[in-house]
Amino acid sequence: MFTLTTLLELVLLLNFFVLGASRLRTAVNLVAVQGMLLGAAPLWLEHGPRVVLLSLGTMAVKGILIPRLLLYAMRDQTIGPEFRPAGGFIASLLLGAVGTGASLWFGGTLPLHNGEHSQLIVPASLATTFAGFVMLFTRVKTISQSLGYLVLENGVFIFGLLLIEAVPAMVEIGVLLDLIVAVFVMGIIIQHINRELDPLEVQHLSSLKE
Amino acid sequence: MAVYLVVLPALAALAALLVPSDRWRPWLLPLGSGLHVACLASLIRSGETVSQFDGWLVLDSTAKVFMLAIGVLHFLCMLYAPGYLALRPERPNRILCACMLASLAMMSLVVLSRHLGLMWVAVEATTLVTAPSIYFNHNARSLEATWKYLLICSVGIALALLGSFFLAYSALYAGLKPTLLFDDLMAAAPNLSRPWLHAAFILLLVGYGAKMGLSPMHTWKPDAYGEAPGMVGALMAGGVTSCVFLAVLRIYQIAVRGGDGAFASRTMIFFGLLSMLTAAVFMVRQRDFKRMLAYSSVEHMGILVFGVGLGGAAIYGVLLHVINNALAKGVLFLSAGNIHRAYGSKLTDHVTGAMRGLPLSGSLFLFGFFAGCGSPPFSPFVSEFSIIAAAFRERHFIGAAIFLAALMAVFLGMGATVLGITLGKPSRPPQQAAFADGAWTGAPIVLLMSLVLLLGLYLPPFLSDLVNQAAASLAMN
Amino acid sequence: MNLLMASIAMIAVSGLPGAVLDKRRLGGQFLATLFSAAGSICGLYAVGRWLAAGGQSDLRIPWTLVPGADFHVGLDGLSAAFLLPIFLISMLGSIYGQGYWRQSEHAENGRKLRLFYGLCAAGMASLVVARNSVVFLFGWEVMALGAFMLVATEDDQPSVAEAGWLYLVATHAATLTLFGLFGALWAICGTFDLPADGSKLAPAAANTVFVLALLGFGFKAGIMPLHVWLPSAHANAPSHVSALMSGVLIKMGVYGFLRVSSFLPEPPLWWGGLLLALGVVSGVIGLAFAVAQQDFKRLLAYSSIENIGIIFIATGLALLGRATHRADWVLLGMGGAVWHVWNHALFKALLFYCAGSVIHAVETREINLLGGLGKRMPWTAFCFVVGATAVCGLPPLNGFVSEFLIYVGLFGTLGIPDAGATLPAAALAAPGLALIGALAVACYATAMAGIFLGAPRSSRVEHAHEARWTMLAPMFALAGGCVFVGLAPGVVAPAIDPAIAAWTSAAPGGSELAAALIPLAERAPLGWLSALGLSLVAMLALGGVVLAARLRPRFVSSSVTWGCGYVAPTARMQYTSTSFSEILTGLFRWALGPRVNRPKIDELFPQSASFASSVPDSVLERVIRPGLNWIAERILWFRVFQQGNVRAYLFYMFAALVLLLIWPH
Amino acid sequence: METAIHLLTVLLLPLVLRGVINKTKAAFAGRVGPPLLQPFYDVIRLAQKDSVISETTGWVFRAGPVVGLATVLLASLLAPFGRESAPVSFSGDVFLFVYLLALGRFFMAIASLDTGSAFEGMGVTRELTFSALAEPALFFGFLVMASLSRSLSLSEMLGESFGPQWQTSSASLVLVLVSWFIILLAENSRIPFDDPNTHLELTMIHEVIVLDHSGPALAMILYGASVKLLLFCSLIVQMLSPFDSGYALVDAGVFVVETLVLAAFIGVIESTMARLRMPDVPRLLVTACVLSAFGIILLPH
Repeated sequence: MFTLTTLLELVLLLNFFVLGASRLRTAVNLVAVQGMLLGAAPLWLEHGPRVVLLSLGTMAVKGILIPRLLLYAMRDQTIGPEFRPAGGFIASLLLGAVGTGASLWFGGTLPLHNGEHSQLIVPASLATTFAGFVMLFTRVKTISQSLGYLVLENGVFIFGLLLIEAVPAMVEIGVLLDLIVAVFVMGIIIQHINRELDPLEVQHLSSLKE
Repeated sequence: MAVYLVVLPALAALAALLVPSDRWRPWLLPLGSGLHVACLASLIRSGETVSQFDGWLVLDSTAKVFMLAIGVLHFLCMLYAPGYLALRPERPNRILCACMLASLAMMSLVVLSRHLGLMWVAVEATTLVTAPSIYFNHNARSLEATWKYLLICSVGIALALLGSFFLAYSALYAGLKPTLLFDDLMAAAPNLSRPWLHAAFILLLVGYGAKMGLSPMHTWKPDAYGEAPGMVGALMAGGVTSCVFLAVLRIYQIAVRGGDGAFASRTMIFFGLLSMLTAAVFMVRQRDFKRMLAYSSVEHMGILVFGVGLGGAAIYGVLLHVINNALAKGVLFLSAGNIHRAYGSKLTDHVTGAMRGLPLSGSLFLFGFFAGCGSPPFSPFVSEFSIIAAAFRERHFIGAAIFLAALMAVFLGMGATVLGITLGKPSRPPQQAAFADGAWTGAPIVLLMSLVLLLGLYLPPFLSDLVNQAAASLAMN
Repeated sequence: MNLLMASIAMIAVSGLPGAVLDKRRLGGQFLATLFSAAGSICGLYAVGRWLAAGGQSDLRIPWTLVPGADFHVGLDGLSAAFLLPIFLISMLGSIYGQGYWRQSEHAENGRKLRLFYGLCAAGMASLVVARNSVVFLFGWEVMALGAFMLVATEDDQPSVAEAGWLYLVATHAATLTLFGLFGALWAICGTFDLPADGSKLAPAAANTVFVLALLGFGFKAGIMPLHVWLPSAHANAPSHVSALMSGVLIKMGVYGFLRVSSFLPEPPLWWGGLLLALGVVSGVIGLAFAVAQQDFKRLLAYSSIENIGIIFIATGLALLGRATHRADWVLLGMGGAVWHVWNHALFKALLFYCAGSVIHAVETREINLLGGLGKRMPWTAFCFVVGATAVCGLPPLNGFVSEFLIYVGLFGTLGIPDAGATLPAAALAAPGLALIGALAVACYATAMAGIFLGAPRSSRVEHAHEARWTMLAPMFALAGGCVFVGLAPGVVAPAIDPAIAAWTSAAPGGSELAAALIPLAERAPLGWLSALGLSLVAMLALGGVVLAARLRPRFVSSSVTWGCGYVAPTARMQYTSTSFSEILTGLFRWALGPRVNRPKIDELFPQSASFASSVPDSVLERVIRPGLNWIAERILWFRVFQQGNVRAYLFYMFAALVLLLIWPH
Repeated sequence: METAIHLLTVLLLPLVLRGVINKTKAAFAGRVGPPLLQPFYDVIRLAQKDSVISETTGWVFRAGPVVGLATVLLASLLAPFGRESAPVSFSGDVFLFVYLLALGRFFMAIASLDTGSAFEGMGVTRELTFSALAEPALFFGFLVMASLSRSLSLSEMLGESFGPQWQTSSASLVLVLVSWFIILLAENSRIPFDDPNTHLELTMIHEVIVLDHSGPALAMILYGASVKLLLFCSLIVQMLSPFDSGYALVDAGVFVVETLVLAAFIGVIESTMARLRMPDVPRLLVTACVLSAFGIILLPH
């Protein structure tokens, strides 16, 4: 009943929620949920100790570790809880919808292996990647941009599901490791930004220009 | 044996973390880098291709050329480091030293790795490792520069990961065992599924192009190189971008072997010329000479990619240009660092008469500029001239004309800034006598400059054989 | 050939010992001149021996730099013809530099100057003997960068830095054009050899190669539209460097053009015609600018543009000769061109040395502040008169001989000696050349008067003193050279024939044209010229003796100049260079565009007013500088893409990705 | 024998020409005028006088007149008088002829500038500019002559009688004749361009150049100027005379008579015209250039 396709549909839904979220804290939690779901996804595809270990690791990292890092980085921030995307909610939601439509169409064009996996994987990954991009374009604050990066990373991870048996474990771990370190460094920088720069400037971070 | 190239610097990085005193730690840098170069030299002298971990780490002739460029530049920059860090006692340099050595390790890994996934991990690692070194100056501007560098490169590399997965899937779709090993992919290339390969090539090109600083993904470069210390700028402009260029080269090989050669070569030529024109446009009336050097790096990446797009005889020029560009960028960035520190400002309206104020760094900066623009007695001329000649041979006349026009426009923009800085009466005597031309901060640049001059006049036989072998192995169309 | 390469190496290294020694002592200075002189003499001997006896003229060393191009140098007629002035002028320049740029007076840039002087001279010599384009480009750029460092010697003055930058832009544009030219040649002919195999060039390719060569080498030669860098570079460089640049460096542009045009097959008529037109325009407009200059080194620089125009007229005639297969025109055209290259090297270097000794004495280049220097610097004045007479092409001296050959050649296009194909249009260049000659007389008479004759116009002239002997010796050597070549052209002619033969035989199918070439001495009545020159000198001597007898102090009483009875003439009443050129500037107003700021007197009792007029270089000030500024303003708009907004940067990447994905492959 | 006649003509005829011109002008003005041989007496008188030399001048001032005279005498050896060829003639002597006159002009200019007075500066600027405009016209004429006579030597160019040429290409010959006559008036500072015996500095060109010379130097200048006048007259007379008697003496006599008639004609021109305004002089010279340039186009090929 709870097949991979429905899981992917849930993930797509979460994309919209994250795009529409008005409070930063809810956005982080939503991304955490999305991470958990994706962590569990490999179980549907393949069985074996390696896969279980892998999915547990992913769930731990994407679901728990990274959100904690972001919340820790956010804790003494002076930026208000609410965060409005630059173009306003409706615009980013619309963009999200258009993106999902486009990725569904583009997914269709790419010939899918008549694999046993659900037809939804490629479009879902493209949609999530696009959602990540939309967040990167529209959100102003550093925290939300790193969130956008995380959603983008999830999109890429979805596509990774197709190749679970192909890509060796070592590379999978490497990818996860890089993700952790990336977010870790981003968190440190966000902390430094909040400490060094006054809030106004944080908004725009555009002193370096021609 | 080849893995030592990665392990040695990594160990040195760890050691750097452990050494407590700020005064002794910088001396680890030349040590680590020196070991790396010594090991590389012995590998090159042994001559044959070294392969380890069943084909995952391979040191073939192309890898040797890239390793040589990165290794030599890194060693000379590390020679420069102690002198530089001694002048900056107020900044703790634990993270910087560690990051420098770690970046060498990661760069070696990128050059050696034949598995595209592993290569992706290494490239991501270089980004994460160089980010803190940009933030060395700990002021608001360098913080912003680091944030932008990290964000743009990470997004780019995420796309590259998606591209790698597309590539693996193209093998899966074609009924082969999905693999990311370069040799298997090259073997299976002709019957990879065409649309997946096409999409993969585009994603990988845009992804790694962002890391390499090709226009329009170059926007982080002026900020990052502008705010990083000269030494870090040299390493990034000469080392990191070169090793990512090797990644792009690998992908281009697969795309051409996979039958998508026409589109791939046209895209590469387009990106090459676009980067050169962007560099030319943004160098006009540039008031900050470090940002100017960043755009010069964008231009030279454009030249490399343009050369690869041409193929044929241009490959020899491209491989030689990797080495020449690394050395020339080393000279320019290190001498620019000296001038910046001595005059306390990067803006052309505060800095004039550098050749009189700082005789050594000023003249090295001026002759580095001549070298960068491809003037004959210096080595970049050889590579740029063979690329132009190849452009004519491949009958890309319009491309060659735009290439020459872009070179002239870059010369006009860059020359106005460089001559504004070097000629004339010194605007302000160097802040402290300490920042005048020292032995330790001057000798590495002189070594780099003499290498640029030597390679411009005479190519040692071992190097020319290496480059010819590499060019032969890369010769596609 | 090995001796020649050794001498080039010696000249290249001539500056190094000086650079090492302490900048106070004069040791470095003597060593530099010693090396340079020794290298030049060996070089001259080697070329002389080759001209006389022929011998080994090729040297090929394997060189792994650019695949397919090894270090191949050689000596043929054309190279020998251009090597002689290089060695001669660089040697004399180095000796002149002893007195003019003494190390003790110019401590901080003296060593730099000598270092790059040697490198620049060596670069010129190596590019002339280069037999493949890579070695040619090496010599070319070493010369160009060396000359830039020489021009920017006193770069603490803003005008010098500006001149250096202008020169650098022009020379780099030339270099990039040459990159394109030699790249195209390599792509078409398959090899880097310099006298490439012209037969592979289709007419369209030959036309592109011709245009690229004209642009690339025209920039360095300073032919009219591409001359913008020349006046400011020559004016701001130290005088013996200006002499080296004007006498020899711009001739490298001519050599390059001759070398490339020598192997182009079947030159169409419009090539020669274009050169003739460019030559006449450069000559006439160049001199119009020269007359209007107030800085005498800029005047000499514009006069160099005029002489380059004359050389291009002769080259155009030679190309027409090859187009119509008339050996006679080729002989006279190429003979006139090469001979004028030699003559110009001699008298222009002499004039710049005189200018140098004047600057050394009065530290200014303003003609309007000088006057009356003839009495304080008699020898420099005498040399200037000899140089001026030679540069105007007046009979007894060498300028006349080469212009005579060009005239006979141009009149030949009317089918004068033998009724072959006639090109009356080409003959129209002859009156152009006459106009150039007459304008040169006007220009140099007023320059000579402005500096040396009349009463001193300012206090600067009071403490002027004659130049040191190390400066006068090269001047007398060059003056002697001008007189010798003028009075004994027959001796010099045989040295030019190999150059003409080399130029004609390099073209595919040019050998039968080369066979029809007769020695220059037989074609032109050089014997008559020397006879009449000697008789003119005899008559002058006789008249001088007669007049001297009648002007003995007994018969002469001196008084104030007879200004029609005006008893209190002041020096300020004399004509200045601006007033000398007022009529001519008016006639050429359309080309010169003089800037005159007349005082606007509007109140009843006008206060003190000042009048200033200047003639800036119209191509530079009216076309290039405003053009580049306009483009720069437009380009600055693009900065909107780099305004620091990360989100925009990410959007550029996304846009690039989407565009590529939907691009129809 | 021919060279003897030639030298004799060069020695005596020039000053007679100047006398004839003054005599004609006097006749027009209803005056008796100075005796025909007055120029001879002037030259002899000046040769014996002492000279007054300004102290601002140097050796250039003294060398000027000598060079002026020497160049003109040497040039006269090249020009053919009557039907015989000139004492010295080789292919290309036409260029030597023109450039010798230019050398003379150059040294006369710097000599007069050596005095450092404003008047000489005025005269030299005008003289050099106008002669610069006159040279191309001369060369266009020589182009026509050379292509008609197929030779570059003055003697062959102007030596033979012009009978046949007048039939075939009379149009271009007329044009060249007119333009050369204008050049003659300009170069020898006759009325339309410059008034030889005026003393208002603002209007003088040639006279003001010799303002400061005195004594024997002035004599040389006077004699040199007259020889120059003869040379230009010979150019035109040689073109006009179709007559070829074959005897040296008879031809020389005919040449002398024709030159005197031309001198009288110049006198007539000077009496009937006033001096041109200074800006009009370049326009007239440019028209002379254009005239002789059209001469080439109308040449029969």
